[in-house]
Amino acid sequence: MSEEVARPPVTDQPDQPDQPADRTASTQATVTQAPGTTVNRGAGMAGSLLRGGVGRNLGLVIALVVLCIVGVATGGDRFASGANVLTILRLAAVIGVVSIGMTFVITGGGIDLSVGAMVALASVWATTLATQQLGADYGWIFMVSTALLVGAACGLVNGLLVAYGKIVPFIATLAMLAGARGLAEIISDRKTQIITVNPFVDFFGGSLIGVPVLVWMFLLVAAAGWVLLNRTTFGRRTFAVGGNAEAARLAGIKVQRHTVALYVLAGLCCGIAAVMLMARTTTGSATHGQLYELDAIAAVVIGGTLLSGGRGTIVGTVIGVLIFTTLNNVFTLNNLSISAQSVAKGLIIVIAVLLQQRLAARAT
Amino acid sequence: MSEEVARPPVTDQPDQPDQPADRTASTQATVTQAPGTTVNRGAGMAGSLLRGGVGRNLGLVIALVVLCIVGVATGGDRFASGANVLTILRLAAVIGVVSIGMTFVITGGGIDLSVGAMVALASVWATTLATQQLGADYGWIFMVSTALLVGAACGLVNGLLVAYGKIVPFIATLAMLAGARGLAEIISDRKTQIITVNPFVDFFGGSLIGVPVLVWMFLLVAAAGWVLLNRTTFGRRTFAVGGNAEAARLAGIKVQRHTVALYVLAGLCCGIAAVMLMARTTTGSATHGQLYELDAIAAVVIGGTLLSGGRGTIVGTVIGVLIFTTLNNVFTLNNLSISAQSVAKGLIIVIAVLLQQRLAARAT
Amino acid sequence: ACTSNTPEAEKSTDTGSKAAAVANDAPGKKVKIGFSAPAADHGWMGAITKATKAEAAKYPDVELVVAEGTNDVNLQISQVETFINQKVDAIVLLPFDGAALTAVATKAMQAGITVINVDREFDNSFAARTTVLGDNHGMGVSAGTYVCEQLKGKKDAVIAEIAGIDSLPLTQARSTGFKEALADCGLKVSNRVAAEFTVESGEKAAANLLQAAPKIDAIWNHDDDQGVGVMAAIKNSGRKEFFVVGGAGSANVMRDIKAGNTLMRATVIYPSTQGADGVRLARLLVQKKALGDLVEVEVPRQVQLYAPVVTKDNVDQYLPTAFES
Amino acid sequence: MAGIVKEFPGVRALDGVDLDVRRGEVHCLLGQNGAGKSTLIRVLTGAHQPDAGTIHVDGNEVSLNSPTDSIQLGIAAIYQELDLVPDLTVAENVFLGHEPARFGLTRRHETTARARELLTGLGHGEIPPGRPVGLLSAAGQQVVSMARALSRDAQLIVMDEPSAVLDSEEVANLFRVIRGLTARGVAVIYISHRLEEIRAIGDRVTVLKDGATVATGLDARETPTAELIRLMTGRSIEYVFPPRVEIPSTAPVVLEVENLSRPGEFAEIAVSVRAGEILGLAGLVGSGRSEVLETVYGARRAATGVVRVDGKELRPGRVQSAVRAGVGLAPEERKSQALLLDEAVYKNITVSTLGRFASMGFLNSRAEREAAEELTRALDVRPAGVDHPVRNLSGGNQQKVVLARWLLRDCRVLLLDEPTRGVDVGARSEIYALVRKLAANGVAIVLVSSEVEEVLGLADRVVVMREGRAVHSGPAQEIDEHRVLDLVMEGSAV
Ligand SMILES: Nc1ncnc2c1ncn2[C@@H]1O[C@H](COP(=O)(O)OP(=O)(O)OP(=O)(O)O)[C@@H](O)[C@H]1O
Ligand SMILES: Nc1ncnc2c1ncn2[C@@H]1O[C@H](COP(=O)(O)OP(=O)(O)OP(=O)(O)O)[C@@H](O)[C@H]1O
Ligand SMILES: [Mg+2]
Ligand SMILES: [Mg+2]
Repeated sequence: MSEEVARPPVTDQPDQPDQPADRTASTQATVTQAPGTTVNRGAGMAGSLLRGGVGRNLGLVIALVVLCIVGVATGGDRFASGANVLTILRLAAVIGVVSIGMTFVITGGGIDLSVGAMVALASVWATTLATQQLGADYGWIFMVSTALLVGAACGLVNGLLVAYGKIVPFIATLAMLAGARGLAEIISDRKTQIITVNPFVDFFGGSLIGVPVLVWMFLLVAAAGWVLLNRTTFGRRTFAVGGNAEAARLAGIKVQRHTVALYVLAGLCCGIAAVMLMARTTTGSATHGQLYELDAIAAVVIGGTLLSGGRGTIVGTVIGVLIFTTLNNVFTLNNLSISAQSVAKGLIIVIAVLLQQRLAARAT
Repeated sequence: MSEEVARPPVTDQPDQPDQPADRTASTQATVTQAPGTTVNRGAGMAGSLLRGGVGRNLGLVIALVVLCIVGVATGGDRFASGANVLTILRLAAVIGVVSIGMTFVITGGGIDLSVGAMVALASVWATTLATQQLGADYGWIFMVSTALLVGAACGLVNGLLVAYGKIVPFIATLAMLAGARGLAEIISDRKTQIITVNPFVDFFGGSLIGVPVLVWMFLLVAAAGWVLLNRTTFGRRTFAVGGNAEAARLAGIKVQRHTVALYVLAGLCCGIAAVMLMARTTTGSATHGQLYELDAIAAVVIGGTLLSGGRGTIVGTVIGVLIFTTLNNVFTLNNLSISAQSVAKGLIIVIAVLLQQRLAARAT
Repeated sequence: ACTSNTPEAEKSTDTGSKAAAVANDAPGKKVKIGFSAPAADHGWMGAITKATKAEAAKYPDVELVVAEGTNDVNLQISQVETFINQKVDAIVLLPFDGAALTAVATKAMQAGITVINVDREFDNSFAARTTVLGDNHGMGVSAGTYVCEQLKGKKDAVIAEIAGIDSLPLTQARSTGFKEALADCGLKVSNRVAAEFTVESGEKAAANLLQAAPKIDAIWNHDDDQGVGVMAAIKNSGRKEFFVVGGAGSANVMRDIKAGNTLMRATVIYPSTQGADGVRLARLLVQKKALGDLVEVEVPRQVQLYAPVVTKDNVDQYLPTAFES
Repeated sequence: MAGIVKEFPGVRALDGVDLDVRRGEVHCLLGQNGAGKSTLIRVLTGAHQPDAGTIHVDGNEVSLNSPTDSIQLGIAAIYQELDLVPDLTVAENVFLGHEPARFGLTRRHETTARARELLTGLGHGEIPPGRPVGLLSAAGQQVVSMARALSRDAQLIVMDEPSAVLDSEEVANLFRVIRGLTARGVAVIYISHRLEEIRAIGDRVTVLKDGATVATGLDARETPTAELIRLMTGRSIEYVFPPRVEIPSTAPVVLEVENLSRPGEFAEIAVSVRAGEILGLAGLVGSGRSEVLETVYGARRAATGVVRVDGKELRPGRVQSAVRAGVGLAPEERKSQALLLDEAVYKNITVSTLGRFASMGFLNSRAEREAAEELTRALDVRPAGVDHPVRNLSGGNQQKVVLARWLLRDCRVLLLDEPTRGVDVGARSEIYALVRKLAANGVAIVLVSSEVEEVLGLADRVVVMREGRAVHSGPAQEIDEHRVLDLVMEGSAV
C-alpha cells in the first residue's frame, strides 16, 4: 500500500557524484515500494498508515524522538507531562491544519504564500460585529461557516488566477497575501476584535475526552487529508497534475479545474485554522497568522513533499510540524538565549534533513 | 502551474489560444537568436540588451510606464523631479543587487531564503568595533571586504549544503536564514552599530557625476550580471544546470561545483547589498534586510525568471525591482493608508503579470 | 517610579527611598519568572529583552526563563502554557497582541501564577495582577505639544509623521495623541508614512517622505531606532528647513540632542525598561513585598510610566537611563 | 569492458558484461527491452559507476567517475532519453559543456556557425541553430543530440537507439554520417531494435540478455535473424503481423475528420475510420502526423475543420470533450507527454481510467493492481511487478506502460503515435496482436509510425502524408513500401 509515491532511480545510487540536488532531495519522501509489501496489505488502513509512515519517514521520526529525549533530559517531567504534550499538540494544531492544505497545493505543483493572510482575513471576517451578532443569535456555526467560506473564497481566487489566469503560483498568491492582509486591516480597522460569543470559545477552547477540541480537529483534518491524498481519485490526480501536468492533461484529467480545487482546499484549511486560532486567542485580528506561509512550507518540505510537485506525504507533513513545534517547546523549557535558539534551530534543521536522507538512502 | 504545455511548433502560431503560461514566460527569457538577428549585431551589446530587454519585457515595461504616468498625474513635479527619480533608484539599488544574485540562484534551479539574513550578518560583521577600527586605520576597504567575505562565506555554506549535502535549497537556506540572523544578533548584541568611519559613509553615501554611488553600484552589478548570465560559459551552464541538471551532468558540466558557485555569487551580492545598506543607514544591524527574501524572489519571478529554473532574465529582474519600488514611492506620494496600499499592491501585481503575459503571447 | 528606568537611575534620583529599596533587594524566597515577548525585530524590543535579563541577573533569588520572541500569537500562547506547565511563580508577558493573549493569561492567573502584563494591555483586568504600561497616547501628546510650542504662530506649518508598525495598537495610540495635541494649537499632520521600527525601514520611509513633501516644518518620528535611518535619509537629502522630534529615547538620539548639531531637537521617552520593571514587580509580588516608595502595602494594579520630552535643556537628566539601541 | 556488474536496488541490471570495440568499427548491441543495454552505455560514459568490472581504453585501465572523465577520454554519447536542455538553443545545446569561448566569454557567432556546419553535415541545415530545443520535434531533437556527439572530437561514439524516432530517409542520412566517422577510425557502438539496420550498418554484434553477454563478436551481416532473436529472447518468435479481418461494410463510421487544418502544420485533412478498422498514417518525420493526432484529440486547437466521434462533434481544443467521447491518445513523447515518471507502473496505467476503480471517489488499489498486472504480463513489461516507479524501467518498457494505459481504457477511438518506438522484437508482435484484437472488438484505430513496414503490415487502410497534406489514401493491400516511399519523397527528394 504505497502511501507515497515511489522514488526515481537516481536516489538509489549514493555513489553517483554529480547528482543534481533536487533529485537527491527526493530520498526523504519515500522508499521504492518493493513488490513484497503488497503481501500484508490486509492489515488495513490504519496499520499501513503507521507502518508506511514511520518506515518512510524514519529519519524524521528519529529526529523527533531525539528531540523528545533532549526534552526529557533537560526538562524532565516538565517536558514529559501530559499537560506539556497537549501544549505541543495545541500549538501544532493551527499551523498543522494550514500545512495539510499546503501539502495538497505543493504536491499538485503549486505553492501558496497567502495562507497566513487568509487565516487573518477569515478570522477578522468571522469576528466582525455583524457576524458575531449572528453567532450570538443563531449559534456559532455562523462564525465558523463565515471563516470557512472566506478561506475557500480566497482559495478560489488563488486557484482561478493560477489555473485560468496562468499567473505563476508564487506571484498569484503573493498578490493574495498583500490583498487579503490589507483587506483584513481595512475590515478590522487594524483593531483586534474580541470574541464575545462565549459558546464558540467554550466549545473550541474546550476538551473532549481529555483531549482539546483543537487537537481533535487537527487529527481529523490530517486523517481526512491522508485519505483524500492516498485513497481517492482526487489524490491520485493531484500527484499526476503535480508530477507532469501535460501528461495529466493528455490522460484526460481536468488539470485546470483540479488546480482550482487544490487552492480552494488550501483556503478551506486556512478557514479551519482561523477558527482554531480564534478559539485559542478569543480574537480575530489582521495580525494573525504572520509568516505562516514560511512555517507551513518548511514543515511540508522537511516532511518530504517535493517542492516541485508530484510527491507529497501527509504523514511527513505532520511529523514536520511536530518537529518544529517540539523544538520551540524544548527551547522555551531550556531558557536558551534567543539568538542562540535561532542558530540552534538552523543547525537542527540541517541535521534532521541529513539524517533523514542518509537513513532513507540506506533503507532502499 | 502551466496547465497546457503544448508541444513543439506552437510558438509559431500567434493565434494559438491555449498557449501555456510557462511557454509564454519563456519568450522573455530564451533569446531566440533567429539567424536574422546576427545582421545588426554591430549595434553592440548595450543595444541588444536594450532592444531584447524591452521587447521581451514589453508588458512589464508598460506596467512600469503606467505606474510612472499615475505617479506624474497624482504627484506632479514631486514625482517627476530628478531628486525623486534618484530616490527611487537609491531605494531600488539595495534590493536590486540582492535580486541579481537571486536571479542566478533561481535560474540555476535553486532558491535562497537566506538573503536578508546574510545582508544583516554581513552588515553587522563589517561594523563591529574591531572592523571599524581597521577601517578607520587602513581605509574602509577593510569594512567592504569583510562584508563581501561574510556574504560569500554564508553563500558557500548554502552551496555546500545544497550541492554536496543534498538538502533541498528551500530547507538549507531556511536553516541559514535562522542561523545567520541569530549569529548577527549575537555579534551585535542586538544593538544598532553606528558607523563612525566617515570616509566610508561619505564615499558610498555620495555621488559621482550627479548620480549616487549606490545607483552606480546597482548599475554595475546589473551589467556584470547580465554579461555573466548571457555572454559567458558560466551563464550558459547556469541555464543548463537549472533547465536539466541531469543533461548538464551528462554533458560534462560539474553540476555540484557550479551550484556552489551560484550560491556564493548570491552571498556575494548580499555582501555588496550590505555595504550599500550600511552606507544608506550609516549602521549595521541584525534587523537589516527583513523579508528581503520575499521581495527579491517576487522581483525575480515577476521579471520572468522561471521559479523552477532554466530560464532567467536580468533585465526582467531589474524592471521587476523598479516596479515594486516605484509602487511604494507613488503610494507614499499619495499618502495612501498602508492597508489600502497593500490591497492595491495585490491588484497591481496581478494586472501587471496578466498584461505581460498577454503582450508576450502576442509578440511571438 | 516615573523615571526610574534602571537601578542606576534610582540610585541617583530616588535617594529618599534608599532604605526601603535595600529592604526589598534583600534576597528572599526563590522566584522563577517566565518572560515572553514579541520577536526582537527592532531595536526597542531587543532593548526590552536585554534590560529584562540584566535586571533578573541582579537578583540571586530570581530565575528568569526567556522564551523565543515571536509575532505568532499562537506560539506565544503556547509559551505561556509551557510556563504554566513548568509551574513558574510569575510570568512577565509582553504580548504581541494583548487581546489575543488574555485568555491564556487568565488561565495562568487561575493556576495561581502571578502575571505581570507589560506594554500592550490585556482586555480583561483579571488576566494580570499588575500591568506596567508605557504611555503611548501620552507620547503622542507630548510630541505634539512640543511641536506646537516650537511652531508657535505658524498656522500653515507642514508637519510630517513617521509612524512605526502601523498595525500595532500602540502606533495608533501614539498617532491619535499626536493628532489631538496638534489640533489643540490648530495644526495637523500633512504627511504620514509608516516604517517598521527598523533602521532600514526608517530610512526607506523617510526617503520617500522627503520626496512627497517638498517643504516641511517638523517631523515626528515614533521610534529612535528607526530614527537612525530617518536621520541618514535626511542627511542624504541635504535638507535643513525642519526639525525632528524622536520617540522612545535611545542613547544615540540623546547624545545628538546634547551635541545640538543635528536636526534632532527633542525626543519623547518610551521606557525600554518595562520588562525589567515587570521582573522587579513580579519578584516583589511573589515574595509578598510592597513597593518601597508607597505607603500602600500591596503592589499597585497598574503602573503607567511617564513620557517626558527630552530636550537639550534636560537631556543630562535622562541620558544615563537611555537604552543603547 | 569486462565483467561489468551494476546493481540497482532490487535489480541486477548488469551481471558480468563483456564488450570490446575496435577502432573504426560499428559494434551493434542487441537485446530485449530491459536487457541492460542503456545501463551498459551509461557505465561506459561515466553516468553510472559499476559495482564490479574493469574498463580499458587503448589498453589502459581507466576508472570513469563522472561523464567528464569519459568525455576527456574521447567517448561521446547519444543517450536514449534525450539529454537536452529545452530552454537553451540548438547551438547552445550542441556545445554544452565545451562552449567556444574566450576568457569565459562565449563566442556566439562561432557557436552558431559551427552548429550550423554540424547540422548541415547531418543533412539538417534547415534546423535553425538559434531555436530553443524544446520547440523542436522529437526527430529534430535527436538530430541535435547527434550533432552534439559529433561536436566533440570523439574516438568512440555511443548511439542508444538513435533511429527510434527517425524515418527511413533520416536513417540513411545517419548511416552516411556513421560511415564517414568509421572511415576516420572512430568507433561506434550502435543500439537498435531494428535488425535490418544492424544488417545495413553493423560490423559485429554483441547480444545481451538479462544483463549478461550471451554472444559477442557475431558477424552483423551473416548471422541469421532467427539466431539473433533466439539469442536475445531465448525462444524463437515469428515476426509477423496478425492477419487482417474483413470489416463489414455495415460497420459504422466512428471517427470522422473533415477539412482539419492548422496553418503551418497541416491542411485539409479528411479521414474517416470505421469501427474495427485500423488506419495507418505514413509519412516523413515532420510531415505533421503527430499534429493531426493531437488536434483530433483536442490537445491542439484546429484552425478549421470538425472532428466527429459517433456522429457527435467534438469541441475543438478540448481534450475533455474527446476523452468523454471515448478517444484515447498514446502520444509520441512518452517522457514529457505521457508518463508520471516517479509514480508506480500501475498508477501510470490506471490514471486515465481511475473512475473504473473507484466507488464514490475512493480507489480500490487492489483492483487497480490486478488490472495493471494483467496488462503488463500481456505486454511482457520487465521487470515484472507493477510497483516500480516508471523512471526505473528501460525505455522500451516505458513505452509499453504508455500503451497499456490506453489498452485498459475502453476507447471508441484509439490514436497511437509511434506505439512501438523503442520496443523490442518480441514485444512488438505482442503489441501488434493486441492492437488487432482491439480492432476486432470494434475500436477504431489510427496508427502513426515511421516504419513503413509497420503501417503497411498492421493497417487496413493507409493515408500517406507529405508536408502536412494527405497525398494518398487507400487500402493497405494495394500499396507497397516503394510506392509509399515515392509518395513521401516526391518533391522533397530534390
Ligand atoms: N536507475 C535505475 N534504478 C533501478 N532499475 C533500473 C534503473 N535503470 C535501469 N534499471 C533497470 O535495469 C534494467 C536494464 O535497463 P536498461 O535501460 O539498460 O535496458 P535496455 O536494454 O536499454 O532496454 P531498452 O531496449 O528498453 O532501452 C531494467 O530492468 C531496468 O528496469
Ligand atoms: N527534422 C526536423 N527539422 C526541423 N523541423 C522539424 C523536423 N522535424 C519536424 N520538424 C517540425 O515539426 C513539425 C512536425 O513534426 P513531427 O515530428 O511532430 O511530425 P510527424 O509527422 O508526426 O513526425 P514524427 O514521425 O516524428 O511523429 C513540422 O511542422 C516541422 O516544422
Ligand atoms: Mg535502453
Ligand atoms: Mg510525430
